[in-house]
Amino acid sequence: MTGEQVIFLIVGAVTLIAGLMVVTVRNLVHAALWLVATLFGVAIVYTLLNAGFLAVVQVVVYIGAIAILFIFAVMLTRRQAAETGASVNPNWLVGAVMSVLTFAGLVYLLQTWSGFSKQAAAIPSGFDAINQLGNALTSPTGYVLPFEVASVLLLAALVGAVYLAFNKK
Amino acid sequence: MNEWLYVGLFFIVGLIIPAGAIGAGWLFGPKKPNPIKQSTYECGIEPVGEGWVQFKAQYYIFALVFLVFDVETVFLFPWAVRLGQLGMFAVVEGIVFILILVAGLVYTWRKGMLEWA
Amino acid sequence: MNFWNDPLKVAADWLTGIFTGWGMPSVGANVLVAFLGVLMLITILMVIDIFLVWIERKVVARFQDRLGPNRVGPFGLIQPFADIIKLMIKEDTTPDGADKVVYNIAPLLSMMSVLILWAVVPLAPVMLGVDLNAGVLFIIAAGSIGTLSIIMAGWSSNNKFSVIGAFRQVAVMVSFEIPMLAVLLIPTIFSGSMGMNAIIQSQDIWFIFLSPLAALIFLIAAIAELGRAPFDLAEGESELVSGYNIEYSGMKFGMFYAGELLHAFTFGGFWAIMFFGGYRFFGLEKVSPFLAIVIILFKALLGYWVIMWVKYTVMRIRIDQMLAFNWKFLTPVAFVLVMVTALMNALLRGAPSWLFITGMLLSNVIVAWVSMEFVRSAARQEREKVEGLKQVAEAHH
Amino acid sequence: MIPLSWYLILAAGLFSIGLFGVLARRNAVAILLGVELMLNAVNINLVAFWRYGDISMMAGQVFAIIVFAVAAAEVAVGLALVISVYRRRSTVVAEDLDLLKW
Repeated sequence: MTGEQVIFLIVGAVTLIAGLMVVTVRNLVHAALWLVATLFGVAIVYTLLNAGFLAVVQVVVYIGAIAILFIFAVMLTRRQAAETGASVNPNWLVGAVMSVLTFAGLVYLLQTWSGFSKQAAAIPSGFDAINQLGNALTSPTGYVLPFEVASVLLLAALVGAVYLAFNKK
Repeated sequence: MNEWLYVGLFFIVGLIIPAGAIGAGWLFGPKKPNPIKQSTYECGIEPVGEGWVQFKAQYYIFALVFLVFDVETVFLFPWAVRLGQLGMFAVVEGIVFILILVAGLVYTWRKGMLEWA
Repeated sequence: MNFWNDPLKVAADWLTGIFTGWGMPSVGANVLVAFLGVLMLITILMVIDIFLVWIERKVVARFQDRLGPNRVGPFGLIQPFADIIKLMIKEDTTPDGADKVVYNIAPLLSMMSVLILWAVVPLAPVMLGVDLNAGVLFIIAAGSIGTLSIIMAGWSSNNKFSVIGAFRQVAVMVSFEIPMLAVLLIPTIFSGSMGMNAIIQSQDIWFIFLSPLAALIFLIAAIAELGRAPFDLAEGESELVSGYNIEYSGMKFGMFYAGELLHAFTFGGFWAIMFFGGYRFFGLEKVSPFLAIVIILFKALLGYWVIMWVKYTVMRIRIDQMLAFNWKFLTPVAFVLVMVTALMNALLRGAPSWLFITGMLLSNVIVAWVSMEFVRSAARQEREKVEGLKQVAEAHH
Repeated sequence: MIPLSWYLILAAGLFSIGLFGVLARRNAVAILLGVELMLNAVNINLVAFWRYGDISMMAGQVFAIIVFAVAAAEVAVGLALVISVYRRRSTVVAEDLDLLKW
């Protein structure tokens, strides 16, 4: 077992445990903080996949913005500090069975695929992922349209969210 | 060897050293708790009600606008890296992107959401 | 290669030799050497941090026409050590009803978010730290962790003031991250890379001469990010009795305090890297890495001094003024500047360097002037409105 | 080195955990947290396929970036909906929002 594999196993286990805590913890601020731990684990997985830029973006966008928005929303939608009532609905058992089945089904489907235990090719020397990404996002033959549409999507989200949440009547 | 390994070392050492300092403080400091010392500090007045107050909706608006701008500005970095090798097309593309972004800011501004009301 | 020209490599080779001599696998030895290097750097940073306390107190004393610490040791140099001993032997209290785990993790994260910034700081041409190709964004990522630590500290303390302080601070920090991100695009555009070392290497002309407005916006955003005066309303001694860290005592408070000082110094360093050529100074950095380190630390101290100068000169402003200043002035100006810079960069490509500098400088001046005109007309309208109200009020009397 | 299967299993696990959160939690904010986990699982897959496929094809990374944008938009609108509902009915429990059932 190589060092990289050990790191992956530790990080993967921590990520999954933190993910479980997100969906089971009662206190929602704690759930949001566990979400931060999960997302950080995912960022480390990106670095293992040699996608450093995405790892940094993951921290900036998810931990720096989305997690904070979640904590703000929790603070805003709460009467008492203590949560009242059950944290899961009566159908939680069905949900658990469904998700276990989903996991089993996904793994079964994947392991029938021939490329399942593929090994990564070495990265060619001088390969600059950010440069390539910039090229892909800006060249007319690349992904210009998704790039611009993403900006429109975010504009729509901003307008919609501002209108929805804070329409003064 | 992955360069991120070194960054990971910084994370680990960056946690160990402050933890050591705090541990030393815990070791040398006195530990004589009493109820008054442990009540929350509100300038000497008895704390009233809960500590976890419900807070102003305005904070959420700023976090919301920030989220959208954050994501979009991060997208601009690969564009900025490539800009030196690209022609006018890419520049115009980036400017269109930023203008769409600024349109959101203008909307929020005109709706009066940027006021601390 | 001798010690004078590349001390880090010589030391690393020497240590690796020793460790492999003990029968360690070479990968393990490399990791161990890297670990020791990081440990050394962070220890040195903590020592610098201790002296920053002294520098800060001396400088503020000069600004306020006082002497500052001068009793313990020559020039009061031993004073910070006395402070540390005091912090260490203080009782570490935890308020009732605090969320213990989160409460204890927050100061660690706060300090860590500052220390990891030094992973990407190039100290000399041969001491690059980690030359990440996403170095610029790494600053923002570390800042996100700092923001999170403030929320954690404020929320877990079970205190109204700390919650209000934390949320104010976070609202301010995230708001000013936008203009900071936007102006960080400008060195990226000029150098065609997000790596710190590439940015320094491409500064044959310091970027401050190409884009002084960007440097100014970066400084303002950095001060807000640090939560220092005039943007220190989270601490607001008179209203919030120190804000998010109110319930912390002893060494945990010390971590927040030391983190803030080191953070300011670090941002002085980043200001130097982005706009003042980092470790470069008329080729002196090529003489020896030691000289390069002295240069970058000196520049960082200069940046730190500017931040202190602002802190002790300008008074605190209200949160609404501050957020309005950010969203209605700084952010639009920063984005307009990015657009203009991208356009000018494309237009002036291949032009002689004097033309490039003049063009960039001129576009900066024009952007600054136009935005000041906007502010002036907005202020005029505001004043007329107030005057009109006054006249109405007088007519009533 | 790490085979592709490990990443895929990690992603599948994270996706299932997110699915459980979406199906089982009562609080609407917690449901959105579950959706975040699912989106992250998708992103791990996208980046893993980029790394293990043709590395000069940036589609995987571009898709991952678009997913970031979609996640941000989803959180912005989703939480705004939750807050809007909270202001009208002062509840964030998903089951209580059953006006459309009648």
